Amino acid sequence: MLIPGRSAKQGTSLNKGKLKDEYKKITSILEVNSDDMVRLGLDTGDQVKLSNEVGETIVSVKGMREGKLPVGCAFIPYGPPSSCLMSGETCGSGMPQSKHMMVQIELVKKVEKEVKKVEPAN
Amino acid sequence: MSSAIKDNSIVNEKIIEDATCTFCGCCCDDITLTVDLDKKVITKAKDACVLGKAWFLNHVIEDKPIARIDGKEVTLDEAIEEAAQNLIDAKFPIVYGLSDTICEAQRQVVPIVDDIGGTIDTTTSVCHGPSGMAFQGVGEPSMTLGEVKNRADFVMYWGGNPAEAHPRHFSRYAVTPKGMFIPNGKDDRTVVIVDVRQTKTAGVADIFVQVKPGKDFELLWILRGAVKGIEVPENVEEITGVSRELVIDLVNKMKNCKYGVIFFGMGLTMTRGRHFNSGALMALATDLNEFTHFVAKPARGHGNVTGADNVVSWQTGYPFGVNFSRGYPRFNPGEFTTVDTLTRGEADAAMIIASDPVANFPKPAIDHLKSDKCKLISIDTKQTPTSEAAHVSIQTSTYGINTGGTVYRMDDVPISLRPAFDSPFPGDLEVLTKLRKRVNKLAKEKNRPYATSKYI
Amino acid sequence: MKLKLHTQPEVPLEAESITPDVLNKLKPKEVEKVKLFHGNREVNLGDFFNVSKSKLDLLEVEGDMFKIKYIGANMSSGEILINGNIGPHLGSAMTGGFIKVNGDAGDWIAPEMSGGRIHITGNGGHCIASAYRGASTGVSGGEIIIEGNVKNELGHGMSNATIIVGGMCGDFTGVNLNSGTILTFGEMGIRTGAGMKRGTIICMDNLEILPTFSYDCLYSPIYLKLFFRYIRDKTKIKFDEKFIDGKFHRWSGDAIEMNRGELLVFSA
Amino acid sequence: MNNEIRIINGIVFDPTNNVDGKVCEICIKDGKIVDKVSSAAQTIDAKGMAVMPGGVDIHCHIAGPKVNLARKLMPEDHRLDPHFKTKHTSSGSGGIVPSTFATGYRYATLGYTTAMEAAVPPLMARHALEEMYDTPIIDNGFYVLLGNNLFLQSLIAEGRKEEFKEAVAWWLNASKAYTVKLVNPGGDEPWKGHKNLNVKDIDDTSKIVDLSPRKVIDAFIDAVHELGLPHPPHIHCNNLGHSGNFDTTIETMKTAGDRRLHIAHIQFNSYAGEMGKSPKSASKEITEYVNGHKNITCDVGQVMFGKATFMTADAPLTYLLRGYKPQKWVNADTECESGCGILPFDYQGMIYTHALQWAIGLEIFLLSEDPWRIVLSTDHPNGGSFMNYPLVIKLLMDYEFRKEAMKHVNQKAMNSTILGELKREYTLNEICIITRAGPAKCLGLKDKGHLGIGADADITIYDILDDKEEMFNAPRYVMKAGQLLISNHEFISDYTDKKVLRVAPEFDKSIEKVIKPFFDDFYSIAFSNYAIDDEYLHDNIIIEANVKNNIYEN
Repeated sequence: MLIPGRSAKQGTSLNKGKLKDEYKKITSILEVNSDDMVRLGLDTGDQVKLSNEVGETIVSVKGMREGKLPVGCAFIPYGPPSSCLMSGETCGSGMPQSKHMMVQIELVKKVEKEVKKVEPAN
Repeated sequence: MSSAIKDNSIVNEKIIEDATCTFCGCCCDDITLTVDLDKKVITKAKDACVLGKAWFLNHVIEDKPIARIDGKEVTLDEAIEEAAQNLIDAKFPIVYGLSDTICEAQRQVVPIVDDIGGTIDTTTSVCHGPSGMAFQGVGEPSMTLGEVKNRADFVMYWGGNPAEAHPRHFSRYAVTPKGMFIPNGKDDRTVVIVDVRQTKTAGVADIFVQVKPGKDFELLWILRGAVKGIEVPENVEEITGVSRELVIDLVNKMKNCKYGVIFFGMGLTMTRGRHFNSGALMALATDLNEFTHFVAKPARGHGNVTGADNVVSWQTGYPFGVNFSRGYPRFNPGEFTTVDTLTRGEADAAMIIASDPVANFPKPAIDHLKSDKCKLISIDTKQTPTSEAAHVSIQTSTYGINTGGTVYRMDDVPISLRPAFDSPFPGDLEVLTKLRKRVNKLAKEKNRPYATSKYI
Repeated sequence: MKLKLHTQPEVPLEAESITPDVLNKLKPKEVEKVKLFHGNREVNLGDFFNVSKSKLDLLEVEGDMFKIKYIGANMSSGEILINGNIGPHLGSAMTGGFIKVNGDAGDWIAPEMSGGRIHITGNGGHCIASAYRGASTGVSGGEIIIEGNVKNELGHGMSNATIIVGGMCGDFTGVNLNSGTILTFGEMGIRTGAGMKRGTIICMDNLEILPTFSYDCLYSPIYLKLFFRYIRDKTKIKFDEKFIDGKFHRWSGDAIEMNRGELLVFSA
Repeated sequence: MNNEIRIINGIVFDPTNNVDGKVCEICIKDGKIVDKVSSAAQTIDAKGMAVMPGGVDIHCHIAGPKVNLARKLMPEDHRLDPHFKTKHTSSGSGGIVPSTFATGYRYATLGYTTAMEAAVPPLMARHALEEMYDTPIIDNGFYVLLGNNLFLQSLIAEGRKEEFKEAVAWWLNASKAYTVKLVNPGGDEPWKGHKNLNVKDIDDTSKIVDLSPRKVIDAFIDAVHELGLPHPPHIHCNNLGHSGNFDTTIETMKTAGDRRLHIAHIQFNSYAGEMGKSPKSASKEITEYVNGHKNITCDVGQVMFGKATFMTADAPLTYLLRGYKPQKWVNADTECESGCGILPFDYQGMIYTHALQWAIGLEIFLLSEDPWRIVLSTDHPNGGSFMNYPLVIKLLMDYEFRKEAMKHVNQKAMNSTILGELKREYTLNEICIITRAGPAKCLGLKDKGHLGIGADADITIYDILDDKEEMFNAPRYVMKAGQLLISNHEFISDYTDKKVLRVAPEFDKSIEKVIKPFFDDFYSIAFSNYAIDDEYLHDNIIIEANVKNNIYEN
């Protein structure tokens, strides 16, 4: 289950410009529960493919400490990658289901070298 | 900042006190800006949060054309003429966005849409639109943020992450400040966070309630039941992930506080259940008034989305997703909201004002926006994927930094802006007023739209 | 009379005039001149439909009409037969008569209906027989049969009507139900009957019941036997004969409201 | 463009200038009434028609935050009553709380050209002003809610009389208001701070109130008197809507002594009986006091059957009423200043209380001896929409119709009133007073409500018909500031240059130093961002404060 949301970093980079690299980078980092990371055999920095019936996108993952995210949930800041997965169905409300989207995670590329680990947010 | 620059700019430096930051719905109006008038940049934004600093300090006057048609530079008047013609020719045009501009500009837009017989929708529809619908169903006990600061001894956040989305919400309004009847600030308040994720916000909590994803409604329903004296079910933990003791404790705390408040976020409106989730929360707050004073409020996002809601409401009677194709306003979310009309491929022209659906919308909607079936007009302060894809693109100056006007805080309090420096780009108000006049003239010439004496 | 769609509308076409109350009085030539709304433009019915005489004594409409709204609005009597898919607001505020759809239907079927019957052989959309936003009552009478699946908010705020669904339902079926009966054969989404005051929701499949409903008993209501026979005679919904004599779990709720509603869940 | 108009042959009603149904000519130039115009003037032949000044609504709720919340709350109501676009006017939604455009146009189609919004918290004054700009045709002003302002109350409690007066003046300027509005003074604090309680009495001295309502009322009457505002404090009394509240109302009026006071929607304050039980009519007691005291003016707040919406700063009242029929309800607390409750409502003739309220309103109209001090209102939308005004007029002008109407409502209620015995019928001249001349005079608007030389050319021309409801429902011509807007019942142009009416009493700047610390501590917006700049206002008229004018002269 994917939960897109706002983050302070997404907000600040948005001010710098949506066409700039920083925004693109921040909106394509997927936060995954550490248990799930182990289960899926993922390391922080790996490239994964998210897909559902609407579309697919490639993002990089970041492990989150235990308890921060429930098992089976992943978080991503709002942005173009998250909207690739959003369906246009609004159930008569005008609001697409932009949180709690069921997606599949597939590994596409292992992290190549030691990437600078970003401290998990407190 | 180096001292050399400082010395240089003594003459041309301007200090603006009590400026308002329009980035998020908090609309903090206590920011002190230091402006370098030569370079046309803000060098300091005292008291602003991380988002606010980014908002003010990154603002530069970019060197780009004011108006473009299909990427080619044109004059503003040419662009307005083209936009007016596109809109008046369209059979089912839609105007969307409006949250990042001043009310004075927003007020010009409804008459435009009235004249072109189109649909007007604001970013509310993909933000707290479901809360608006829930409000229409159950009402809402609410308050201004100062009441929270002065009185609230029970503060709950549900499905929102203010620590990252509204960074000063805690310190300025709801948690730490000392108020009239809250002399010791945070010590006098019970802070409860309900979320599926342990976000930054959770760190502030006295009680953190981690609800199972997608079970907010069930938890709210159980709380409502408990408030009304119905036994909390034994299997509540199995259903919601929250222990029975905690639920009972929460209900007691809620019933016995003096002034309780719940802020809620997208965690409710964007998930399965949508308007019923926020409706359940508003109903819970309403029920609690049987025992004590209790209020609830959505934590609204973008700068002036609340203003857009208000303006569209007072001019049409409905908050968002209003259609004028029959010569009078009609409201039906799901039918006239932007995501739906675009996804179904209905709109044949779209004017996007201060918003970026090409980056945020579901894919089918984006595809329609970019297709040649839909004439795309963009009025925005920044270059965005939407402005780049637009047939007519007009760049405007930024509200709160270059232009003044009125914005509404998330609690419907109107605040006047104090602009820092002027910009070579025209304001939204100027552009939209011109467009309104032009469209009105065309509509009168073409006798459109047909007002009908029948209604459905 | 028979209307056949010859041109697909580019934008939503609002056709509240396509109802026996308006068209039956007119000659085919006049029917072609009846006004419809194509987006914000007034158009003639003939711009989109061929009008011809029908063998049957009813109003026949044919074509893929998912963009056409409000057919049969305010209908008081007569019959419409729709061959093809149909768009939103079918039978809005109808007070009598019969609409049959051989195909799928869109959202908002029969809002504010107070009488008459609608029969859809395919699937339905969201908010069928549902109150418009802000209103506490929607449908106040009549009968709606959908043989296929429907989506969310079936019968929101309904008072006094019967809805039969052959397939599955979305979430919030019978939410804020005032009175009336909803019967579904397929699986239901979550939160069925939330906030219901009175009325009956009958389900033949698994049902996730909200914690504010309380269990009463297992029994076999006699009226259901009649109801199932009625469904067998009137529709093509195929269902297991065992339902007819089956036993049902009765739950009452919603305790948050008046607790006078009932959920009947098939047991065996 | 020729801006001269001459109205000939019309039967003119101009009570202010003692013209009662006389055929005479009215000349208009540059938006004002003049003694003569050139021969090029456009001529309107009003033969057989009644020519009256444009209507003035002294108490309605048409702009501001609570009105807008109510609009958002009721899409189902707007849906049933759309307001169509015409070539000259914008579209909107009607219903019990119409959208701004529809409000302006609908007032105009009743012949009203001025309407005062009755309650706006100062923090939200900008919102009210913005809505007023978007309300076409009618001139507006608003009354600012100060009665539950915690800072002002603290000044009263500490006996700082001079500073209190200055602070009131500052607030009136800061919010650009027309006068002070007191709503259930003292009632907010128990509601917000004491788990939804309310004050019980004008002299309530229980622990939940620091200051008795009477002291608050007295202080405001005094301050407004001293400032010499054109209109006295507008008061919504304590215990509004409760049985047996007429005592409180009379005590409130007594508090004023011989200083001026306006009692808003007095019908809701004229109930006898025991609190908590069924009400009885106290119209006699109330009108007796009003008749005998020339310093008191009031508007009726007539209840009309059908849809209504409670919207009031008296939050505990709406919550109480919600108890009778649980449905959607809005509460909106404004920090340090005000509360607010909104509740859709339905008045039904067959319900005892509703029928009684309807009868009490009519009794007050019929028992009151001085039409100049009683104003027609429904407290729109609390007692019903302003669209009911023509029907109220018919009820007042037609005894037989009234008697017939009484047959169709709750008989127990009718039997407990004296309405059936009141045979008085209002004349056209009296109607002209209670809808135009009177309210304009109560408000101290010298240029409105009459047709004398120099007055604003806001004029309505009605066909004189036997059915007075029909007559007042559809004026043949409506003119605003000398511009013909409605001709032969149709809009022929739009008018957007409407004005905001306000006062600007002088005050000592140093009062800001006294107020600011309170702001810094307890408000959530900066002091410097609170007061509305003069530049923010578009067209506005300052009605001069004048101490001499302060005593009501008949």
